[in-house]
Parts: sequence; structure tokens; C-alpha cells
Amino acid sequence: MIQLLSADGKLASDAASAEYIPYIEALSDDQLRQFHRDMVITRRFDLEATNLQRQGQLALWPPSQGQEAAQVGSARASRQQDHIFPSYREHSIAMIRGLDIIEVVRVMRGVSNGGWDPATNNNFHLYTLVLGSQALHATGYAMGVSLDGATATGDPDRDEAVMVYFGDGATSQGDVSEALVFAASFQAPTLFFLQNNQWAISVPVSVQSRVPLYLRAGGFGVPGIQIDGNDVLASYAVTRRYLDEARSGGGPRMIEAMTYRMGAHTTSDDPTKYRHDKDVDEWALKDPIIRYEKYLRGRGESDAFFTETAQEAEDFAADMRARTLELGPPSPDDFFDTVYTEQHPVTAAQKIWLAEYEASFGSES
Amino acid sequence: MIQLLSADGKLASDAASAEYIPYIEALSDDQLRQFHRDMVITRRFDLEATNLQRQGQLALWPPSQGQEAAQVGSARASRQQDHIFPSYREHSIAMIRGLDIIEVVRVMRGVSNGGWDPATNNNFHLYTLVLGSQALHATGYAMGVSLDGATATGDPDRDEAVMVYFGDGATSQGDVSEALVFAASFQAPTLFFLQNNQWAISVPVSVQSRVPLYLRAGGFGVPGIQIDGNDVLASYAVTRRYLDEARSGGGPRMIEAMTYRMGAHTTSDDPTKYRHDKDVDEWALKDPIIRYEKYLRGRGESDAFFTETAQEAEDFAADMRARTLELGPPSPDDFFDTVYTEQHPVTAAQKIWLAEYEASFGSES
Amino acid sequence: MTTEELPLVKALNAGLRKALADDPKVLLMGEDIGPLGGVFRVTEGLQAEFGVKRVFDTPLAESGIVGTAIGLAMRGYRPVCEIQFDGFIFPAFDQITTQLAKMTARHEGKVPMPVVIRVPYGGHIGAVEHHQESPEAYFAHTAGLRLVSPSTPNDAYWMIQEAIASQDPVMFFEPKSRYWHKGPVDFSSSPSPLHSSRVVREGTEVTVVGHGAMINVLLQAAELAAAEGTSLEVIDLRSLSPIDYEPIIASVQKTGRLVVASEAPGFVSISSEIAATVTERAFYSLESPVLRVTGFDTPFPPAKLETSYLPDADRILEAVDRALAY
Amino acid sequence: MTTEELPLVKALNAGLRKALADDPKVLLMGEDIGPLGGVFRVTEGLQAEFGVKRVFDTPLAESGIVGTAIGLAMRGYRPVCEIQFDGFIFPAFDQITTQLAKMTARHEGKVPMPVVIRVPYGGHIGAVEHHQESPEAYFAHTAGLRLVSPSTPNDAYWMIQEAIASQDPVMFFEPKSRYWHKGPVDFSSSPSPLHSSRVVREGTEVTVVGHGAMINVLLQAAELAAAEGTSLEVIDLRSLSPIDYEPIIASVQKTGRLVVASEAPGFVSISSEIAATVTERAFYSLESPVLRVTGFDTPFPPAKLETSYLPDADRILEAVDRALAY
Ligand SMILES: Cc1ncc(C[n+]2csc(CCOP(=O)(O)OP(=O)(O)O)c2C)c(N)n1
Ligand SMILES: Cc1ncc(C[n+]2csc(CCOP(=O)(O)OP(=O)(O)O)c2C)c(N)n1
Ligand SMILES: [Mg+2]
Ligand SMILES: [Mg+2]
Repeated sequence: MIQLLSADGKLASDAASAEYIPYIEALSDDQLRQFHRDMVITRRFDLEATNLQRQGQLALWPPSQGQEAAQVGSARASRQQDHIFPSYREHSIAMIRGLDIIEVVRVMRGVSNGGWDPATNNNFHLYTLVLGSQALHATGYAMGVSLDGATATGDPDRDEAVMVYFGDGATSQGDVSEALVFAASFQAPTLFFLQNNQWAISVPVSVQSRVPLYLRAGGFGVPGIQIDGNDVLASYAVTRRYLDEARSGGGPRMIEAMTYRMGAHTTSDDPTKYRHDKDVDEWALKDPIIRYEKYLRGRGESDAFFTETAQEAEDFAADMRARTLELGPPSPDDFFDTVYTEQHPVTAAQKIWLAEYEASFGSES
Repeated sequence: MIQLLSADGKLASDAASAEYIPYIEALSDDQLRQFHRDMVITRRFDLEATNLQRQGQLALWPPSQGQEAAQVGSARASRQQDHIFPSYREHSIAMIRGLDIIEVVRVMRGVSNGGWDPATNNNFHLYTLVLGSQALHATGYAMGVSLDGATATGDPDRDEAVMVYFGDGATSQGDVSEALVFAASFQAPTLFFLQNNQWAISVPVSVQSRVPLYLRAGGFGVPGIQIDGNDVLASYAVTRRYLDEARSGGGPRMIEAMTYRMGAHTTSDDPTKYRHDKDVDEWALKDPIIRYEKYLRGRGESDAFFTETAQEAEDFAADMRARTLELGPPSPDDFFDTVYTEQHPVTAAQKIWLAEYEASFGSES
Repeated sequence: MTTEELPLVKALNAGLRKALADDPKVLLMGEDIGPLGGVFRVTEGLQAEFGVKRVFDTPLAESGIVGTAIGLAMRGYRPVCEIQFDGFIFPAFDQITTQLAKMTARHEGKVPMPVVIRVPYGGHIGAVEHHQESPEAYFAHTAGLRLVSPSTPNDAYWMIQEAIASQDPVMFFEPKSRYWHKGPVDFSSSPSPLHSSRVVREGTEVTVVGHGAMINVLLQAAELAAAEGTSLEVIDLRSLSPIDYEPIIASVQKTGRLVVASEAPGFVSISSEIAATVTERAFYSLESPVLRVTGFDTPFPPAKLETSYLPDADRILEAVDRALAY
Repeated sequence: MTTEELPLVKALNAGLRKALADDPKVLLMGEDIGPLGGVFRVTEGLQAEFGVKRVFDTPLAESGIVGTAIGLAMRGYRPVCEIQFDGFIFPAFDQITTQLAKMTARHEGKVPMPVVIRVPYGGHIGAVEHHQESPEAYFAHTAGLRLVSPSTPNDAYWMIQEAIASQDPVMFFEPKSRYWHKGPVDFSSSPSPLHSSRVVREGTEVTVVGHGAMINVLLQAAELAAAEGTSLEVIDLRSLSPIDYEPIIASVQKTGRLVVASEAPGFVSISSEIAATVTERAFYSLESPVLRVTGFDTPFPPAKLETSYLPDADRILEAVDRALAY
């Protein structure tokens, strides 16, 4: 398991990890600070969203607490031209790729089943709820990148790669295995980023596999590696390298980030039914934000920075809350109009019917 | 790759193979002769069936020529109480498990979509045409074996195991991967027997995987091994061991048998469109029957035995032909009656309707 | 006590408990059905009571769940699979249609397939994509399957047991928006046959039929109509494949008008089937065409649009009025 | 030359060739479509002509084929996927229904999904299990998809190109028993709209509609009926979703009687849909109920039973007689 940051926030340097240290050394102070900022803001708005759900403002919220390092490190390792296919818990990645987080809120509020255009949102694709489906979309997209000659030209600032996120539970779905088959067969520039947060709702990862999941990749001819997913530097460095290997023609790769879902599966879930506080407490000791804060403080980061960041997070959350409350309902007309791209007689007729039907009440009342 | 028989029919003894030699030494002369008999009879009736198809007597025939060693060795390694889930090319296995081969002919003639009861045919299950589906059925069956406590009691003559056959192409199907997940999760006594005959119709195995397929298993936590599939002794010995390991509580296993489909994919196929005679000629040199005949002759087997076996094969084929020609058409009534186990108003009514409708012509003409 | 007020979810739980207790071959399997008791708590407490061999969590793969259930049924078990939500049944579609549904015919009747697939389905719960769908039509079109859907706790309790006792595969559709609604469960009553429909309110002018959560909507509509002087006869299909047509035909012979309601999209649907068949069998009785009130022919919309999308009592009454206008 | 006699399979091949030549974003993908040219030879010669990047064999996994096609479409390609046989489309069912069909709506219209899925379908070829099915209804019930099926070489040539040009996903059902039948292909004619149905034989007494290989059967039936003095109007649906109802309604207003024929099982089918909708829209014109002639509600039987299972001209005429008897 690649770990660059020890529990007490020191840069580790065991043999396997050493080769990743240069990736960290190449980072500016601003970049290093940004990792912290990303994680703190994410945790704060994640909490805000959870509260909004409790207050009946959202249909659902899948919290990402505990997984910030895996997500932030990997997202920051992606290049502008890369394409990201998330699952449904990658809120910090959405933010880092520049998606307005309100778009995610719209989905979780039940206003949209998606809604944003990846092309105008730095190639951050829609959330996907049918587990594992997006692994095939990402792989097909990466096949298209290859067909376009937009990879393996030797210019890492231009060559494109595709990263797809999924969970430990999703690895059992046939689609994820088929994606590995296709990616390997076409040597597509796909990086499979698996967040092993130890649980698929109430089912522990041991039900999905009795051997570490990163080994899954090797059987398909895809190099795989396990990292400490609560170590933002490991997540950054290994993803940076694996994405660059994929973009430069090395074929697909898999990263298994070992992390932990600190909260409930979603706001609908009650984890006390299936797991012990003790386990959660143990993982709390590995909190990615605390660990990274130690590292930054060790490098001399000032109190002021941490205070400012906390305030930034508050502001972000407050803004998100305010804009959530302003979200209006979707329009049935728009929905009918977007089922097909081209004109369709059935949806067109039903749109008119519904509008007239609903109007008939309006005039009555 | 485990190989016990060299190209010139001598018992090999490299380090990896040596541990399997005792399995061969434990075989009686009769058992050794039986392997030859099985392979020769299979090849003969396989040819007969191909001819019957050409003469319009069968809808289709998927020939097994070239794969006799993989099939015969593994089938002879199974124990009476084991359960076999074939794909659609395992004709010798059907025969060895005691299924009347005319049952397979009925399927390929279009008289039945299956038809036999595995429970009264030594646990030889139906052919399955949707690639990979049977891997899950076999795994579920094996889970049932475990639930029954019919495995891992320590008595190999009673403990049950399940063997499932599939091809190199089928490995790409999500269902095969899911079967590995379930078998590993439940530590079911399933042996995955993969016949890598190098082709999925016209698609070479390299499109399915760039690494040897037996490695696939390891990624799921299932021990896998590659054998020379044209070596009946390797197929026997490794299957014997792996089945016994599975039945004794060792969990699932996978064997990849490297072999070659010498004929067309099915009688509908034209392999000249996609492969070179040269390759086929090369594999002809590794013919499993010729190689094994050398071995038997080396052990002093008489000409008479080979002549007798050839005659036996002729008789078998002639009998199969005769009985094929006698096969009558199926009855629509029986078909309607067997869609459901319990009474069903729709099929009951349609059965009556069709009978009356067809009778109306009878009375007219 | 032989009758108790229970929410539908607890009636199902009681029915499953009874089936597990009565027959050691009954197994429950699925995602999160063990310690969690299922995301809807249908299996709550059953793993603790019957052990991990009888009630178990599977790896997260629906094709794997149904495919291994087929193998377990071949071995003599009676697996009851839970699919977590309607929209997640599709990864299992191949195993259900090409394998489970055909397995008995493929064996020329020699191997029964007593597999139950439980599917919480339907809208009205304000949930995100894939969590509110009504996929019954796909399975109804598939010969070899039986489909049922209870609308009351009493039916839930009895029908789940009858489904498990069936030698054929049964798709068991649970109207999830009704899970928390209470109704009397009569533990002593002998059940109606699994595949019978039932007149749940008598009336004379228009027949309205539906199933699952729609029955409650139809009963509301019938109340409203009665208040305005129109008499509706409400029929609960209970079984979606086969459909028990006799009570519907008898009703239509009396009323001359039929409205079929369903949450599912109407195009190529069970509603279409009922319209076609009733018209064929009661042609001379119909004074208006059979009208369908269904979900629109779109994907299930975002939750905030569900009240526009799903038929409510008003939409039923709009159709009733149209039928009466013929 | 602008018109040529071609078997349907070669007309498709020509249509695909044209599409590949016209638009560099068009890709063909599937099992055995490369060097082999597909098991039916629909793609014969196309890999040699356009190269392995435009026409390629995939690993053997239908979910993978459709799932990666979705990704390719997101990237701006127009993938045309071949499913080898009707019965092998089900492993892809989840990607088709929960992903492909919903993708544009999920993006609120911002991302088109120009994916074509070619499915050789139907019986009459005496093949083993899973090779003779008619699964159209499953896809017709799925909003977000368009479904078409040509019955002639000319339609095959033009409709495949129109399907590929569509910005929406199109399920393209190829009547495989017609692959080797010749007909004129007019390379210069401007095509009918993709989703239009067509009167292929005019008549006055009973309207009969169908699609794909059934059209030939209906025309045979019309000949036989004409010989006995009954005049049938034959309509080729061509499009199964949406259905172009106007020509059918117009015809029924003339004839007063409708028979709908299909190889697929009739329960919850496209035939049910047509019966229900035509009855609703032409209630007062109908002198008899719409009658359906379909495959039986069983799995597709062993090949030796297919002639009993599949509707032939006699079964059409039996229904015509019943319709006339009202
Ligand atoms: C195909 C499918 N089946 C079931 C579900 C219901 N479900 C939603 S999340 C989840 C657990 C997922 O676990 P994992 O993949 O580890 O991701 P995590 O939630 O831990 O991030 C389940 C079973 C689903 N969304 N899709
Ligand atoms: C799900 C599915 N897709 C496609 C097919 C059509 N098909 C039949 S056999 C075959 C190739 C199978 O190759 P392999 O698994 O290597 O087995 P082999 O025929 O070589 O024994 C294909 C594509 C099928 N039977 N099932
Ligand atoms: Mg997880
Ligand atoms: Mg093969």
C-alpha cells in the first residue's frame, strides 16, 4: 500500500513510496494549501447538505465524510483535458473540476436526474446511480479518445485520459469486469479509481472479495495498486503517475484507495444496525484532514491559513444553503422536451395534454 | 502450464508437473484405455453429427474436434456425485456422464430446447447457449451443496463438487466474473473449467484478454492454473486434484485448458474467412488422440485394442445416425404443458386453441 | 388473536417468517437483507432468527443473485431474492428472461423453478432516479414468469407465502409507497388463489382497474365520484400475469365502461393488454373505448415532477368523465 | 444505375457502407463483424474497406458493447452495434434501458445519443434456442428509444442510414428470415420518414398490420383472401416506436376491421398496444374488436415447432374471418 504521509503527518519514505516523493516535491505551497482547502470545504458543505436533507430540502444526500483525501488528491492529479466519470459520492471532485455544486444539489433535491453538460463543465460527467454502469461509459469514452488520436502523442499537457470512480460494492457488478475487459482489449486510457470505503451500505467489503480488490485488475491484464486513501498526497501522486502512464499509451490502470465511509451510506441509512462505533472510532484516528493539517503545520503553515479556510468553508456552505432554498421546481414541459433530441409525437402530445389538463384546474380554482 | 505427456507421448516430469504424476500412476490399465476409447468415439460421432447436419438432419452442430483431451480428462476426473454444467460443445462429457447422446442430438435437431433431467442423468445439466449464464447456475448449485453439508465432510467419495465448462470468449461476459465473485464469497465448491480453444467464432482470444486467462481467477481470490488441454493425462490429473480440493472445503478453483477448435465454430461457420490453414496445421501436430495413442503404444497397448476401439466408434456413430433418423417431431401439446409446472390459464387455452385450429385443417383436407 | 393491524412491510415480514419457519428449503438472499433487514426493513430480524445460512447478504450483483438463485432452486431450495429497488432489476434481466423464465420449459417440465423475486416498486416516495419505477410490463411480456402485486397488508402476508409455495418463478412486486400503511391482517383466513383479481368496491357506472399502490388512488377516486353521484366499481388485479379476466369482464358487462390505471408508462403496457383483451372479449358490452390512465411515456422524471407524472384521483376522474361522455 | 435488385442483407451492407463513407464518426462494432463480416454477412467487406478503427470486433460481452458505445457517443461518435441474435440482447438490457434510453433526458437534452443497435430477429430459420425470438416489445415499452424494422431491401438500405443519422438511440430490428430475399433498391429515391408506416396493399374489407417478416405473410394472406373475394388492406408499420397511427386509423375508418399480426408473443405486446390505441381512436368505426395474431405466450419453442408457433397466412385468414363474422 502506497502511503506518503505517516499518521503523525510526516512524509514517509519506504522503498515503494519513495519513487512518488518527487511528485510531491514538485508541488508549490499554494497547491499544497489547496488540498487542505478542498478537503475542508468539502467536509463543510457535505455536512450542510446532510442538514438540508434532514430539514426536508433534499430527497437524499450521500455524504463523503472520510473520503476527502482519496477524492481531492485524485481530482487534483487530473489534468484540465481529462475526463471524469463519477459515481454518486464524488462531491469534492465535482467542485474541483469546477462544477457548480448546486448542480449536484439539484439532483439530490429531485429537481433533475442529472442536468449539466460535461463539455462545458471541464469534462466532469454526470453522477450515475446504477452501480458500475459508468465504468463502461468511461471506457467507451476512452476508446473514443484513442480513436481521435488525442492520447499517446507524447505531450502530457495535451494527451487525454479518462478517470472513473466506483466503490468496493460496485466491483462485483459484471459491468465493472466488462469495463476492465474492454479497456484492456483496446488499451484505452482509462484509470479505474476504486474507493474502497469498506462498506456497500451494510455489507462489508469481505462479502465482495476475500483478497484485496486492487488484485482484481491484474487478472484482466490491468496494472493495479493499493494506496492509503486517507493520505491526500499518496492519492495525488499515484493518480498523477497512473493518469500520465495511461495518457501516454500505457493502457488502463487501477487504483484502490483504502478509506472509510465515516457517515451513513446516505441520509436514508442507519449504520448503527450493522457496524460498531469502535470501528468508526478507529478510522477517525486516521482522519485525512487532521493528518494533512499536521503535515502543513509541520511545514510551517500559519494558524491564520487554517482559520481563513474554515471561514471560506462556512461561506461556501452558507451560499450553497441559500441557493438550495431558492431552487424552483422543474418544468414538466422541459422534461417532455428533452427525452429525445429530435421531435417525437408521443412526448409532444403528452406535453400538450398535461399542460392543458393542469391548466384546467388553474382556471377552475 | 501443466503438461504430463510430451509431444511424442512420453510422461514428462518437470518440477511443476511431477506432483501430478501419482494421479496417473493410480490409474488402472482399463482406465487408461478408457480415455482413448472416449476420445475416439467422441471424434467419430462428432463427425457423424456434422454429416447429419450437412444432410439436413440437424439444425446445427458445434463440433468438438481437437478438444477431446480437455473434455475427456476432466470428465473422467469427476466423481459420480459431482455435478456438471456444460456449455454447448461438451459432447464427450455428456457421453462419459452417461447421458444418451441422442438427447444432445434432439437439441441440435430442434426437437427440444434441452429435455433431459440432470437428476436422472448423473448430474449432467443441460447445455446452455447464452454464454456464461451457466457459471452462475453452477455456483448457485454449489452454494446449495454447501448449505446441504454435502461437501467438506472429509470423505472424498461422498463430498460433492460442481464443475462448470465455458470458453475463452465467454470469459468476457459479466456473468462469468460475477460467478467468480459469488463462488469466492461463499467459498462454494465450484471448479471453473475454461476450454481456451483460441477462438470465439472468428474472434481470437487476444481480443478477450492480453494476459493468460487463468490469471483472471487469482484477481477474484480463486486459485487458477493453466494446463495443456490436448494432454488427456494433464486434464485428468489436474481436474482430479482441483475437484478434490474444492470438495474438501478449499473453495472454488479455475483450470484453463489450452486447446484448439480444429473444426468450424458450428456447422454454420466458415473459418476460412478468418483463420489460416497454417495455424490449424500446427495445432494438428498436437492432436490429443495421436499423442495419447503414442503413449498407450509406448506402454505396450496392442494393435487389436486400437482396431477394436475404431470399430466401437463406428458402431456408436451408426447407432446415433439410425436413431437420429427415427426421431419424430415434438408435440405442441407437450410444449404448452411444460412452460409452467403448475396449471396456467393462458398456455392451457392456447394449447386447446391450437389443437382445434390444427384439427380444423385435418378435417378439411 | 387471528387478526392484527399491521403496516404492509410488517405483514410481508410476517409472511416471510412463516415461510421460513414452515419449510427449511426457503432461503432469503439479496443486498443488505441481513443485519440491516433490507433498506425497507422487510427482512428485519429474520437473519437473527433463522441464521446466516437461511437469510444472507450477497455480493452486490443482481445478475449474480438471480443466477445463483436458479442454481439453488435446481438443488431443491426455494430462494426468495430481494432486488433493492425497481430500477436496479435490469442487470438481472438476462438471467430472468433467458434463464429463469425458460428453465422449466427447457427441461421439458422436469425441473421446477420455485424462485421468488421481490421487487419494491413504484413512485410516491420522492426518491432520486431509478428508485420509483414500475417495470412490470417487461416481465409480464416474458412467458414462463408469474407476476403478482399485493395492495393490502393482508394480501401481502398471504400472497408472499403463496408465491414462495409456487413451483414456478414468481415476480413479487411490492408497492413501496404502501409499505407504511396499516391494514388488518387475518392470520387465520384461507387465502384467495394467488392469481385471482378481486372487486374491492362495487359500483354500476364505470369499472376502474389497477394494482398495487394504484388501488388506494382508485378508491379515493371512487369516493370522490360517489360524492358527485357517479358509481365506480374498483377491481384490484392482484395478479399481473396471468390476469384473471373474469371479474373484469363481468363488471364491464354490467357497467359498459372501463378505465385501466397504472403508474407505469402506458405504451406497450399491461394497461394496453387489458384494454385489448377486454375489448376483444366484451366488445358488444362496451359503450366507450377502454381508457388508460398511466405514467407518461418518458423515463421516470425527477422526484419534484412525480405528482404530475403519476396518475392521481383527479386524472382517474378525468378519464371516467371521458368514458361517460361516449 | 439507380435501381438494383438486392437481397436485404446486401442492401443493409450497402446502407452501412454509405453511412461509413459519408460520416467519419460512424463506427461499426460487435461480435464477429470484422473479418467474418458478421454471422449473417451484413458487414461483409466493411472492415477491409474502412479499417479496424471504424469497423471492429469487440470482446464477447453485450453489456460491454452497448456501454462502451454510450461512451463513444458521448465523445461524438455514432456507433452502430450489432447484437448477434435477438436472444443475446438481454445481457445488454440494463445498459439499454437504464443508461442509453435515459441519457439524453438525464442531461436535460444537452447530450444526444446517436447509437444504433442492430438486432437480427424473428423465426422461420429453423435455428436452436435464442436464435429466433422477437423481443421488440421490451424496447417499445422503454421511453427514450426509437424502434424501427424494415421489411424490404429498399427500406433496409434507407432506414439504416436514417437510423444512423438520428440523434436519438435507434433499435434497428432486422427480419433475419428476409435477409436472403431480393427486392429492388432505388439508390436515388428520397426516403420516407423513418417513423412512417405505409400502406403496402390497398383493400376495403379488413385492415391487417404488421412489420418485418410478417409483411410477406400478410401479403400472402391478402392474395389468398382476394382469391376468395375478400379485400385486405395491408399496412407495414416500419416504425414500432413511435407508431405512425394515422394511416392505420384512416384505413380502419374505411374497413371497420383490424387484424394485428406479429411473431412475438401477444401478451403485453406491441399488438396489444395497437389494438388498444386504435380502439380508442377509432371506436365508432370498428365493427369488430381488433384481433391479434401472434406467437403464443410461451418461450420460443424448439425449431421443429416453429411452423405451429409462428403466424402464417392461414392464421391471419382465420382471424380475418372472425373479424368479418362480427
Ligand atoms: C445496480 C445497483 N444495485 C443496487 C443499488 C443500490 N445501492 C446503492 S449504493 C449501494 C452500495 C454501493 O456500495 P459501494 O459500491 O461500495 O459504494 P459506496 O456507496 O460505498 O460509495 C447499493 C447496494 C444500485 N444503486 N445499483
Ligand atoms: C450472450 C451471447 N452472446 C453471443 C452468443 C453467440 N455466440 C455463440 S458461440 C460464440 C462464441 C463463443 O466462444 P467461446 O466462449 O470461446 O466458446 P467456443 O465456441 O469457442 O467453445 C458466440 C459469440 C451467445 N451464444 N451468447
Ligand atoms: Mg463502498
Ligand atoms: Mg473459444
